[in-house]
Amino acid sequence: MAAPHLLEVDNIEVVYNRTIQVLRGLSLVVPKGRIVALLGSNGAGKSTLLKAVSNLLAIEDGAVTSGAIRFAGEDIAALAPHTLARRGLFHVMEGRRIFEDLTVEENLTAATFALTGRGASKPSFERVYSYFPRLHERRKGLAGYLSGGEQQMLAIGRALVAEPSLILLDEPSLGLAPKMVEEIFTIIARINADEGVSMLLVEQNATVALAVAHQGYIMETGKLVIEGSVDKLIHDQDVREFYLGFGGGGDARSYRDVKHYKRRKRWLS
Amino acid sequence: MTDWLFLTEVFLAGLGSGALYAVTGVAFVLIYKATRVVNLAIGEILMLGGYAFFGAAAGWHLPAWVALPVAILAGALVGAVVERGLIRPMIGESPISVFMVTIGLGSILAGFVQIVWGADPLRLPEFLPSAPIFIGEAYVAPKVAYGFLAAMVVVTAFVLGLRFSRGGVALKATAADQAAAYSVGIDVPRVFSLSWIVACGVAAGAGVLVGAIGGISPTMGVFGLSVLVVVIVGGLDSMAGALVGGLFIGVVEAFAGTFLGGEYRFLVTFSILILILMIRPYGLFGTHEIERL
Amino acid sequence: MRNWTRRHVLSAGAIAGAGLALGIRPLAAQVADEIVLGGSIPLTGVFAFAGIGIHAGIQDYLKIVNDAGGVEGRKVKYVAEDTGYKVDASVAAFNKITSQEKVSLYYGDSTGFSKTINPELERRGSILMAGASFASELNDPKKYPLQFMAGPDYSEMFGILLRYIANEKAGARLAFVYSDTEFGRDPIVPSEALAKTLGLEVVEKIVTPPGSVDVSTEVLKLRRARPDFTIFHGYVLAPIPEFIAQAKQMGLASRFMGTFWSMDNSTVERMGEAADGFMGVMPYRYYYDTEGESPMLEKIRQMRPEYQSTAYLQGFVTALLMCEAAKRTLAAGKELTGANLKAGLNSIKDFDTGGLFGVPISIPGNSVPIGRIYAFDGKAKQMKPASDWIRLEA
Amino acid sequence: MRIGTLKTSYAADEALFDTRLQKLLILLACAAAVLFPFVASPYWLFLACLCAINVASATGLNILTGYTGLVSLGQAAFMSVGAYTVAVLEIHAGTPFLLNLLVGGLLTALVGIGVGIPSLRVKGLYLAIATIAASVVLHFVFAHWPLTGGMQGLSMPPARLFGMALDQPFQLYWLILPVTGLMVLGAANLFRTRVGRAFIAIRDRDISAEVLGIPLLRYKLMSFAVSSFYAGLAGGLWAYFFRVVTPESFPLVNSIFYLAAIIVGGMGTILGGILGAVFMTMVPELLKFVAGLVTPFYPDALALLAPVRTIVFGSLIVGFLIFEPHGLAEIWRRIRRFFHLWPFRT
Amino acid sequence: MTEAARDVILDVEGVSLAFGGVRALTDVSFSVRRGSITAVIGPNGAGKTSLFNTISGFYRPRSGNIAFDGRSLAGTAPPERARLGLARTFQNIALFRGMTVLDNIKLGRHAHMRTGLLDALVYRGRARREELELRAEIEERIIDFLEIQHIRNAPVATLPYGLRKRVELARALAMRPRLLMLDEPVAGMNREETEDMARFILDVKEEWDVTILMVEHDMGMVMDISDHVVVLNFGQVIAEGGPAAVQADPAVVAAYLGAGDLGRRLSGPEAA
Repeated sequence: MAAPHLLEVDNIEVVYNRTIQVLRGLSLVVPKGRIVALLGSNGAGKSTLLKAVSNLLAIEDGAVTSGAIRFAGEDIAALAPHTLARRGLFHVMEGRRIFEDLTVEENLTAATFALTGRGASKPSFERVYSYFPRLHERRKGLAGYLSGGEQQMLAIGRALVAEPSLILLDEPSLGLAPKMVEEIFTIIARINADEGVSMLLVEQNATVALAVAHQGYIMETGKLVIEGSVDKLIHDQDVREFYLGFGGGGDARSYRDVKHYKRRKRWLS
Repeated sequence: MTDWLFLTEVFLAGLGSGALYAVTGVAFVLIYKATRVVNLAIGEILMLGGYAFFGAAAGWHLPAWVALPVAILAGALVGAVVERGLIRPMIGESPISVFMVTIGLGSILAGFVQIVWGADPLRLPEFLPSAPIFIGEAYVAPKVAYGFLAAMVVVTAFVLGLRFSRGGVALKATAADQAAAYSVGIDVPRVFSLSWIVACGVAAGAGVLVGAIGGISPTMGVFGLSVLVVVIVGGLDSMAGALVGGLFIGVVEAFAGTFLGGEYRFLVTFSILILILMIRPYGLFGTHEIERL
Repeated sequence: MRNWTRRHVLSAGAIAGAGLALGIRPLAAQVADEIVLGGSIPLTGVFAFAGIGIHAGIQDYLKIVNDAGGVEGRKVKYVAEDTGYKVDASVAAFNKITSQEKVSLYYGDSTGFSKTINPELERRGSILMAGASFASELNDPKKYPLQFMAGPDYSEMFGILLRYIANEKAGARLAFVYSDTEFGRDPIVPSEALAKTLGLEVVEKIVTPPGSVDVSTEVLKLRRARPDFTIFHGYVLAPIPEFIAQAKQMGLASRFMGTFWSMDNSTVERMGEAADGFMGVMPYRYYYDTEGESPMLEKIRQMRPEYQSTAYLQGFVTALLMCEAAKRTLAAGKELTGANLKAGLNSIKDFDTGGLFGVPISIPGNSVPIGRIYAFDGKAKQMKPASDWIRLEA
Repeated sequence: MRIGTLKTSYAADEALFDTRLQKLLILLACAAAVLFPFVASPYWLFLACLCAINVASATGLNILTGYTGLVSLGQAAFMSVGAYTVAVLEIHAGTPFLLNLLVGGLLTALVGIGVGIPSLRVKGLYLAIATIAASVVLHFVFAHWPLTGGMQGLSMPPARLFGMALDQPFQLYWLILPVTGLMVLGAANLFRTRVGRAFIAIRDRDISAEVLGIPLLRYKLMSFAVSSFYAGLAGGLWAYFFRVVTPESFPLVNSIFYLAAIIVGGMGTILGGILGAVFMTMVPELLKFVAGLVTPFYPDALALLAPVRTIVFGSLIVGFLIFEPHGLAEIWRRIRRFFHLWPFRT
Repeated sequence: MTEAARDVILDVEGVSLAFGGVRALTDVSFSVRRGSITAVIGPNGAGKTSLFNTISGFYRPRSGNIAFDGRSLAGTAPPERARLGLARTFQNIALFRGMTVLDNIKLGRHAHMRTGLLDALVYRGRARREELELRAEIEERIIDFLEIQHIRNAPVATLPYGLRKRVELARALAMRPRLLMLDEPVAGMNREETEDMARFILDVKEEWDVTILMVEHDMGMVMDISDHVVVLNFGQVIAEGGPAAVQADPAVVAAYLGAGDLGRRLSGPEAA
């Protein structure tokens, strides 16, 4: 591999509250300049992975118990979330998490803290407004009054202000109308192309995610099950059936039958 | 009772003590906003400020303009130590546990002050001009007037600073959503530390003013109880609420003390508190929902 | 951490166990004919400034007595416990001391304690008690037969002040400023009545909550009332100086007065500028009073060359009166029971306390209703007599 | 050492004390409690009574705060309601003391329900402050109501049993300890039933409690009622014990004391309330004892007692919250477990 | 009441719900047949949990009506609904962490017990009898059925995720439910655990005679075990019917895929 990987997740395990294991032996990489999609059902541990990468896990009493995560070659274990943001790893959290009591512009100002120590000149929000003209119109208004789509734009806009080399995007399509999803994913693809920012994109909406991604991983209950280029994924029978929603040949056995073979087990024990 | 001059004087005196409530309330709100900690030790930190001033001015014979910064620094130092030593380990615990930690802290500080300076009430060396002040014909005790001015300058600085500075944005962002603040690159632990340091410094400064007017004693922390009423009335997370609540409670106390008698002061303010809790639990200006237990 | 905690608890338990063992030990060995003076003394807490003086005063007097061979040949032993000026702690101390010693005399630290423990005193019938409280309520031999106080009660202090005022300025306007505590409210009602009979007018009564810090509005009230005399009661120091300072700034021409616990020289001195001219009632002579004959004061000055507080004198005088009562009881060949001790005390008539009280005293009831008005002299930094000794007729 | 427990019925498994060792320990404790007054000096009896009163009150607060999760800083004020009721009844009506205690408890329960009404709207800190406000109001009422003797308070005659006055620690011990014992037993029983479980459910997650069929307001008020009933009884015992009740007898600091007691002892365990109250009552005595030991070497030790006591009080709260949030009860549990497995594991 | 109506245990009719102007549910109508397993599916944020919360009584619908067993639930508080036989589990597990498994399960019976405060304090007579009966029933019916004997005295906080879900189910069963609402019963479970849970759900339906209404993301399980599927999108019902029919519904496919150009790139025939 010639291109160095911007992000390497190496065989990590994550445990919440010291008892509940969420991720088991998970590895993935994000090459420079690419969008990597991570797909999987609810509760599979996708958001947990992102929080492990941005070190926000500790806030929720979670911890990486083994394995390593490297960003730009450096182990992130000892780096606080804000330090990571200042080094160019920006996490756009699930549910947008904008500051509702602050104005749009103050939200962007908050993100300038990520530029601390980089000696950047006075930050300008022009770039954000050029991608999202709607935010410019509403820059003096409270962010809480924005629509869901505009809030998602603001969340991504904050990431742009921080000038990161890697953006972690957690479910940007969540709760948005299909048209808005289209619009946002189109811009995501544009940002990637124009700015050369790498992205790790977590989505349930596999279709749109694979439409913008270069490669993807699919995880189930804390483990990766399939990985590869987008091309490979969209031709995979299981992916088509379970994640893209194309009906197809049935599974080996139906859950309706579990009663019978499980029952047997019960008798035996 | 239509002695307008007298009413005006009472009102002004009420504003004077209300301003001290307001400035202490601001310190309280600052900590609450940043860390969601209800700091019941604010009264004791205020007391500590008064004693630190006494120690510097009467013990080391420093002039007042040196002793005041010493007192503020002492408060700030306590704030820093407390935040690192007691509050940081409690992150994630129930708000009530943290609140009890601050009660314990208050007790420790009161004991400490007693060991160092004894249990007797003390007077601070005079450092404010004592020439009587008249607004129109109304008399205002000079200390009260200067206390009011100082308190108002601080409160205004806070309200404006919070609204227009980048630091204000960091504070508000941290208050709104810690994880999100972290994720956009805000050094959340530093915001915590700074808010405690600044707030405790301010409280200590307020302690000097309060001590100048009423003397200092190890039981001075009771002042914190009135401040608690003020911030609940104004809204725990609202600087403007602390300002309005402080002045309001100050004036109400003044009138209650004058027309009902000093023993009614607490009764009246706490009755107002109960009323507010029943009809507007987040206070007049509070924006956030009630914390869940 | 865990280990530490456990070990810590265990060792704390061991210490507690040791304490238990010592506590349960039967009555401590006691020299057969010692007389025991027990004390619930507020060595700490808000009243510590007085408690420490009282403690020293009692000790010093007993030393004098014991050095001189004791009371009728019996030594007096002083056993005290700190109470922090809390009623339950005082009761605990009482129980502890009386369970370990055969106590005949007891010094109590507060009105609340005296009231609480009096039924117990009557039940035991073996102890005569006095204390730091000058509460009017306690000055009732029928209700509190085993109690006395080494001075006038609070109402009598007011009585002395009012008599002085009536002498100085007939029909004077008065203001009472007192704290919203039992101590503060004690003399107010009877004193109002007395003021009326003396032709004085109480124009304002100001109650302040305990621990009040800001008195500006109260001062406004005071200014409005324009009294000739303002009497503070129920405080030690705060908020008296602030009151006086603000009132003076406003140009109020009142004279300011206090009662026993505000009248110590060092307390008044700490009032700063406000101290000048501050007056009040005091049943004893001050430590530095060299006027006339006072062999006891001489002795005190020999023992302790530095200034001793009025609280010290109060403890000293109380111990003196207790020992005198014991002496008279023993001299009469009677047992040291509470009733006998009280009878001994009440037999005191025109008794010279070695000059501590300025005039000979009698104790027909539970108090010594004598006092004198002193005023602070800013230059000498001393309280100087402003009146002769005033004796209230029972 | 103990390897597991075998039980033959659900009743045995639902019993309060499930092992033979536990039963033996309880029996021993009861025997010790009966023998204690005959060997102890009045001072130790005094402390035992004081501990018992504090245990009763702390157990009540534990029901409300430890088990139901409603923080109250009004426990001392509730006690004052019971104490005043008992004093007034004793002075003016002369009714038998058990009746007085009961009336005191019930009246306090009513007051508690009144104070608890805001609990549906406000929680946590706001509720705690509402209880402070209630304390202030109650204090004012007692300090200014002629019936309660104003600032001077009330002095009352001792409790009487068959014409005998209960006025010494020895006699009061036989009144206070059994009442406290019954109260603690009642509290322990409460948490074996649906009522107690409902309290815990409200503490842990009140929304899901509602889905399980628990009416929140009703149970919150019930918790307030039980807790203040306990406080009222404890206050009544206090009144019989000290026989003088003044507005200053139950300051806010005492409410904090009870809260501290259950924190130190262990919130939400019956044992915690007992251990905490006893521990917090004994610590000042212990300090006094230590000060006595130190005095020969350091004469000022006694003068430092009060501030040191204040500091120790605060440090205990802080220390337990930070290092051992489950309190003494948890430490006790660990010691027990240690001996269960001993000598196979240490 | 018609035959068909008697066959319906839960009838949701025209329910709309809004939070400060934001619409969460719009005119949602469907019904649950007695003895069936009905699944509600839909993308994240489609309003499934809001729907559950409305049926539980936490949210008051802006309009519409919910009838349980022919009786309107309007104005009925959540505890009362529980007493009527409406039980549920929560998406993120709402067990009481401080209690043991046994106590958690016992709590489920609360609404059907009668012990009062005084009984409780003395623990004699009714209180004792009721508790012992409950204990026996839980042990013999529920704990045995769900195979959680080994953990019954364990504090819930120490249990792994899968077991907690099972304890929550046990607690719901203790409520004597007639309609059991399960909010994502197998979220985050592996195949093995999912199979166990599926079996329990089927058993509950058949052996306990309880109707089941569930929200679930695991399409495999939903399609296999449910009799009826309701699809929500943006707070509206966009499809309803048997699993096969729903799966084939173009509106459903679109809801999951997004219908724009990006999606078309993949769903076109050339991709297959």
